[in-house]
Amino acid sequence: MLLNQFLLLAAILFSIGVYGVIVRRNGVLVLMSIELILNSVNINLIAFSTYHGLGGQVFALFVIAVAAAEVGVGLAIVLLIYRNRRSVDIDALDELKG
Amino acid sequence: MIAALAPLSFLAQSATGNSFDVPANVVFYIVAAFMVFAAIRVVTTDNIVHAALWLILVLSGVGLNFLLLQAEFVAITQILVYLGAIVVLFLFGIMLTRAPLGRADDLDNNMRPIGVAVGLLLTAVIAFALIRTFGNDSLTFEAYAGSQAVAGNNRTTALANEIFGPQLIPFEVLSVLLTAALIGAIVLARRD
Amino acid sequence: MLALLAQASDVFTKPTVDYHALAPELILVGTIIVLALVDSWKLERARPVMSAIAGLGLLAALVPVITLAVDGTDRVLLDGGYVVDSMSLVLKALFIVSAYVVVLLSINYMAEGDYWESEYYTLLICSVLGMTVMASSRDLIGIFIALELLSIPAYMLAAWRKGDERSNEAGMKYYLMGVFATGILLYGMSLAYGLGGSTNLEAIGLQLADLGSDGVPVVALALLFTIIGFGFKVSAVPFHTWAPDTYEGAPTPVTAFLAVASKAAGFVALIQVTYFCFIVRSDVIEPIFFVLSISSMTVGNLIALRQSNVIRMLAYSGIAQAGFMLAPFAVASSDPALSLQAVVTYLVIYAAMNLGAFAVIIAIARRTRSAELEDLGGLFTYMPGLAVAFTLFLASLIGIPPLGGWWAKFGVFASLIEADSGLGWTLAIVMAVNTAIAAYYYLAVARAMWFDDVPEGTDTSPVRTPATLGFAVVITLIATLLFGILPQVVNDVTDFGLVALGG
Amino acid sequence: MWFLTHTWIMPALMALSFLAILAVGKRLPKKGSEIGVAAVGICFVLALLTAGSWWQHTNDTGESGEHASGVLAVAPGAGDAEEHDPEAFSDVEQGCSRVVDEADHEGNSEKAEADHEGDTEGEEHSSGIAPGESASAESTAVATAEEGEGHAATKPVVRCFTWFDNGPADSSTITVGTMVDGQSVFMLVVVGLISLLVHIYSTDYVNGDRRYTHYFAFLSLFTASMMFFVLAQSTLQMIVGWELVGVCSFALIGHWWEEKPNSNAALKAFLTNRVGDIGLLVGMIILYFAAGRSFSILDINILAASGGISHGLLLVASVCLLAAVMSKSGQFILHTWLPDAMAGPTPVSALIHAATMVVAGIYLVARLYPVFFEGLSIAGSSVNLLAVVGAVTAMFGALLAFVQKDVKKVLAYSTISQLGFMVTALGVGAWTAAMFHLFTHAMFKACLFLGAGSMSHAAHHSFNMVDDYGGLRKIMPRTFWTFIIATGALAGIFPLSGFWSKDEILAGHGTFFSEGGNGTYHVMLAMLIIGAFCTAAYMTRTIWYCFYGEYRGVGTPHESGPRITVPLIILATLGAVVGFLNLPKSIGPINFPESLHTQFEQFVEPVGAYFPSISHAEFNVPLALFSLAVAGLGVLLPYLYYFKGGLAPIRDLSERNALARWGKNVLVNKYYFDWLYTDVITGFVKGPLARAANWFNAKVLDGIVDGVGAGAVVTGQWVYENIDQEVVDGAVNAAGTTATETGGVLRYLQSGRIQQYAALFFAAAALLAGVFVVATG
Repeated sequence: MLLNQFLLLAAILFSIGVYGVIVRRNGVLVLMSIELILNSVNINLIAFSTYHGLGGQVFALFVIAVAAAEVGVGLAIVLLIYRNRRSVDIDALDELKG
Repeated sequence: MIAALAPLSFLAQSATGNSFDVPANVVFYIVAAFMVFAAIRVVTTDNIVHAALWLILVLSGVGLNFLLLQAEFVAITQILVYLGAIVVLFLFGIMLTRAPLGRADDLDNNMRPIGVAVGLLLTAVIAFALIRTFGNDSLTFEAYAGSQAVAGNNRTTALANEIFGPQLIPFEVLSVLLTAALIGAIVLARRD
Repeated sequence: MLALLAQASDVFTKPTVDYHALAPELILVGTIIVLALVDSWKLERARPVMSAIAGLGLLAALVPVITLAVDGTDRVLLDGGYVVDSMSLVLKALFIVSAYVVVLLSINYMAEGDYWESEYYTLLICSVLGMTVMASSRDLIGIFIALELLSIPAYMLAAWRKGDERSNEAGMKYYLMGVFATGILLYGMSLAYGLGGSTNLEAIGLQLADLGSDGVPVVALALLFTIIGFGFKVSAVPFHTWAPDTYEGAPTPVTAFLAVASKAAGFVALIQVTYFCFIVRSDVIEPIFFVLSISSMTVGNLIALRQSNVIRMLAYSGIAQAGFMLAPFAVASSDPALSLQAVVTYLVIYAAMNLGAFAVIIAIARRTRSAELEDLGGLFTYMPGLAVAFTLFLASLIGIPPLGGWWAKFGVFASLIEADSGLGWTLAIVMAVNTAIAAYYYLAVARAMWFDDVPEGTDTSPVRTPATLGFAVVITLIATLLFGILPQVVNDVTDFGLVALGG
Repeated sequence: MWFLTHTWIMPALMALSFLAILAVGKRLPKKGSEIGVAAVGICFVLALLTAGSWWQHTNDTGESGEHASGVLAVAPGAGDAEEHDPEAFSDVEQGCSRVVDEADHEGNSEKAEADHEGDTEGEEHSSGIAPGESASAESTAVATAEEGEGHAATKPVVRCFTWFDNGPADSSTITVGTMVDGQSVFMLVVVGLISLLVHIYSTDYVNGDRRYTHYFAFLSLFTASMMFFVLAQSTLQMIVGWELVGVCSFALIGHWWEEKPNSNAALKAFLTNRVGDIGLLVGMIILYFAAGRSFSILDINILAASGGISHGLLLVASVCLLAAVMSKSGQFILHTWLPDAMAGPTPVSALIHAATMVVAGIYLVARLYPVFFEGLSIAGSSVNLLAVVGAVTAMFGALLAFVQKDVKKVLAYSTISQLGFMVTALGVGAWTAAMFHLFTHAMFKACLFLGAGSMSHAAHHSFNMVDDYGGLRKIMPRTFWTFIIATGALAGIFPLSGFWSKDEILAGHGTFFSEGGNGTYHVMLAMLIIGAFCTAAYMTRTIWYCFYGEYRGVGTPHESGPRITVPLIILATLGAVVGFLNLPKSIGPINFPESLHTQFEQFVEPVGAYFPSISHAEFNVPLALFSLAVAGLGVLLPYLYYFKGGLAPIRDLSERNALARWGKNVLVNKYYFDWLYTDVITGFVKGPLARAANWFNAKVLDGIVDGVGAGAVVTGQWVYENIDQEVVDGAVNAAGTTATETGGVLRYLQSGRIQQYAALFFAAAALLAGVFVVATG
């Protein structure tokens, strides 16, 4: 197996995630797209760790844990907004600008 | 499920030494194709619940990749944390925000062209850089050979040694992080 | 099975932990635990003492920082992943003192606004803990975790006024942009790990130095993405977009915290990766910092000219100031010690004067209920003390001697000119022009306070500023004056020489 | 000697006075003004004593000016560091200048061997090293002994303490202290004197003002800042003093801030100065590094003069500093704030224009003269930036003064123009002339401003001389006569002080008229002569509007009280006589006695390693006569136009003066053109051509009729309307507008929509990545 096949897969996932966060209006869907980005990073880390030892795997574990925390916080904020606005359309959040 | 995955890991391990990795490659390309397709569906589907389901496929595919890369512990964690916790969180989020469970045509904003352009540009730049730099480097798993010797053929133990050795402080800090996230999320999400 | 585990565990060498070196962090953790326990034990009755506990905890954490500084030896923990040296101690002290001032700013704001008080302080201290860890981390994983620990509570604090949609929006924007930045940062870090073969900064640096400069464009990618990830944190243009919106919407003490401590933490992260690792590829990072610095100072200043809200103005001016602070990074390689000193000096002085400005705004807003420029008219006539203090902070932000901001700018100019490179001179010129532009909008505020009429309907009876808020204004004012009149003070502590860089 | 080493008392005293007035001023019977007057009075006395002490000091060093000046005028080697004699810096305290310390160190070891026999010298040396004030007695002996060797360097007295160590890495210490030499002593006297008179004057002038106390507090601080700036030992102190002066002027110009234009003027003054301040900061930092990480003025000057700093660096530094000078001293194109700054109380204007704020720029150039002298290659060239800026300012400022209705604005433009003279003088190498002009200008310009204040006091606080003044000659005789004398001095009428100083500047150009300058600056000379002509002319016009004709204002004017007129009389007297302080050695066949000539030069001009070796132009009789004639013409033409134009028939003038005859002919022609256009060429050309003729009449012919001087009015008007108000102000405003407009456009980036932010974020990341990947790939 080549290193690059994993790295390229990760790059594609990363870009798809970026597309998702740009175009998705629903807050929950944006969070899902973020998961794509974070997972692509993990693929990178694990692929590199086959060269460099377990540091990458440890890093990936930390990233997974942090991702869980971030999603939790993100959903809490989305819920907060839903409660006040009855909508999770983040595109409509433009009261603060200029 | 994990038991079902074990042969895959074995398959990957047999590929060590770079001599015969065609089966692993076949698996990889099939999984990769699925993952890319599923990921695209996550960001394009017009049904929010389907998006979550497609996401499960992507995340499982990532786990399979980890197995191919002989990172069993991370793979298991991936499955447990993502499928067991995060996707469930997403589903809860979908329910609690009363998202439309069927098709909805207002999930995207009007920035699709920009999104496509940025995505393609990023892919192109990163791919160019990766191909220029790593070319046809093949995976050797050399690093794992060493850790196997140290930890008595038990990479999980080696991983633990790594975490509780050099990464001790980040690990402890992570626990504070999770606590803080918990406290804050409760305050924000609860009604008052 | 257990036997197997026991057998396996004998190869595990327990890391030696220097508890003195970790004492500031441990005290902060203890404070968090005490806050949580007192909150769950006393419930509502605990609210009045929460701020006191948080403040005392921070001051207590300052004690070991001082004893470590007096001790003076560099302590290296965890195979070089965690270093307690003079630089990290200065930065820890900076974070802790800034957070203490933020606590002072928060007391009345939180108590009068009926917010979740004890959790507020808990999260604040968590964030500070992340910053102090950041100051010592010399490892990608440590830096990443520290960054997350300082960011995630901050996302939530920005949305802390739960019933206010603007605050919600501020939190959402901050959170989303922060997570995007985390994504980019992690991607860059994963590539850096792949190239460097380790998560330890020094090891990566050595490896990067060995790699040739030809045919490895991933190096550029890794460095760029990592820097962008932190560029978000310091609100460098074009990764700044969250800052004005979040600053405006978030509770003002939180804004002060974000504008000062959180930004400083971003700079500390940049310092760590730049001076201990990426500096070996100065050919790549210097142009990156050059672009970020020039765009930040120019765009920040130009937009600030058009602001009518003082907090938004401070947000954009903060972006411009970040551009000034980024400038020495663009000449990092020519004299690392000098440019590092310039950055840290600027951070310290900036913290004093910017926190002071926010303290004054909070104090003023207690009367005017707004941070719009037009509502500040004639402030001098009914709040002369605050008007004078605000004027001094603004003058310091402009960089008028003998106030602190002048010395900060001087250090940056000195490092740019001393470098004597094309990038350095260009930055010096652009910065000079920007400093002149900046004076305009800062003075517009001063003019409103001194020369404009009091707006109709403003209550101009004398105001009593709460003691804690007054205390915050006084200590930041003293610091601002002190750093300007006796730069020796800040100069001595920020002069790490080459020792720190020796790694 | 005590006075020379304790000059810090003066700024400290004034700062103390500032604090005292703020603290207790309102509770005192005179509302705090007594503290200010007392403090500044003491300072003035101290300044005089310091001056006396310095006089003693220089005479001790050089005893005899005869050799000294002889050497100075020609000695090219006087400025070479290699030849410099360490004795010259024996009054420099250890640690205040690294270069001197090092030279001392070397000199010491050499001396130990060479000068065994010379006991006095050895002693002197040790006293130089030990920071003490005991040196005077011995140094006299030594200095006289060294006289024979032909070096009589100025011995600056420098005292300092260490402010802080700038880190162990480079072991450079930053010091704060006082550097006293002729230049700073003379400036101290000027500041003390003008400030004292302004204080006294103000007790009457702003009497009853609601911020009376505040006003005096800031006067004190202003004086303190300027003294601090003047005495600065390091460039760092200069920056601080410079900024403090700016802040004080901001406060004082905006004194009556309730009126919008006043606060705007204050802000404009401040902002324009900010532009220059940046130049100052950058320039000083460059010099700091160029001088091997030293802020010491002495270090910078010695190294710059001896070639220790590369020409390129000096050039960059001097251009940066020039930006600062241009904004502070109101040089063209950064002069626009200065006329607006007239919004402040008149005594403040006098202080700003005569002794503080605006001359700070001149003082800066003079203080760091080696930097400019070497950086801009002043010697031996015929054009440099400093001279160009100065000459353009001198000419344009004078033209602009023509068209002002407000007497203070006339004086403001006049100051701009006169500062242009000083800058030009510095630019052509006539250092002493510039300082001398600064000195004389301080006297007569302060007198003029205070006189204008006196008139406005009488005329119901109006400064509009065209509409509200007139006929004040009879009513206010003291004001009138002092104003006339000061005007004469400003116009350069023999033998008033302005004549001597202006003439020295003109001679310093080293053109075909005169010899011995530092270069040949023909063009600048021509521009300055035009400027001198205009100066005489606009002042005559001012006199006419103010003092002659009928009173046009409201109410009954009256002469001002003694607290206003006494300062006027003092200043007018000084303005008349101070020119004799620097008489040339000879005027044609007349040789002045040694005790009279070039006293100012010997007293003020530094000689030695920290100053470039400049040469002095001789007094040139044809040039003096010519400039006198120009000034006379400048007085005469407006005199004919304003004073006689209405009274006497025009043909009378034409017989006396050729130019007036030409003017008269033109006047006739005007009539002729009228007749031609209206009567002869009638018909189809009537409409447009008549209009054109009318326009021609109004705009051009009147101008021609008014003669050259009035033509300048049109030019001035045009420059004022089109260049000053449109181009320069327009450019300033346009720059501001562009900046805010750009800000406005950029603001649209901040749409408030997160996903646009995200798109920007990732697009920027991708683009940057693309650029860097391609660049490094």
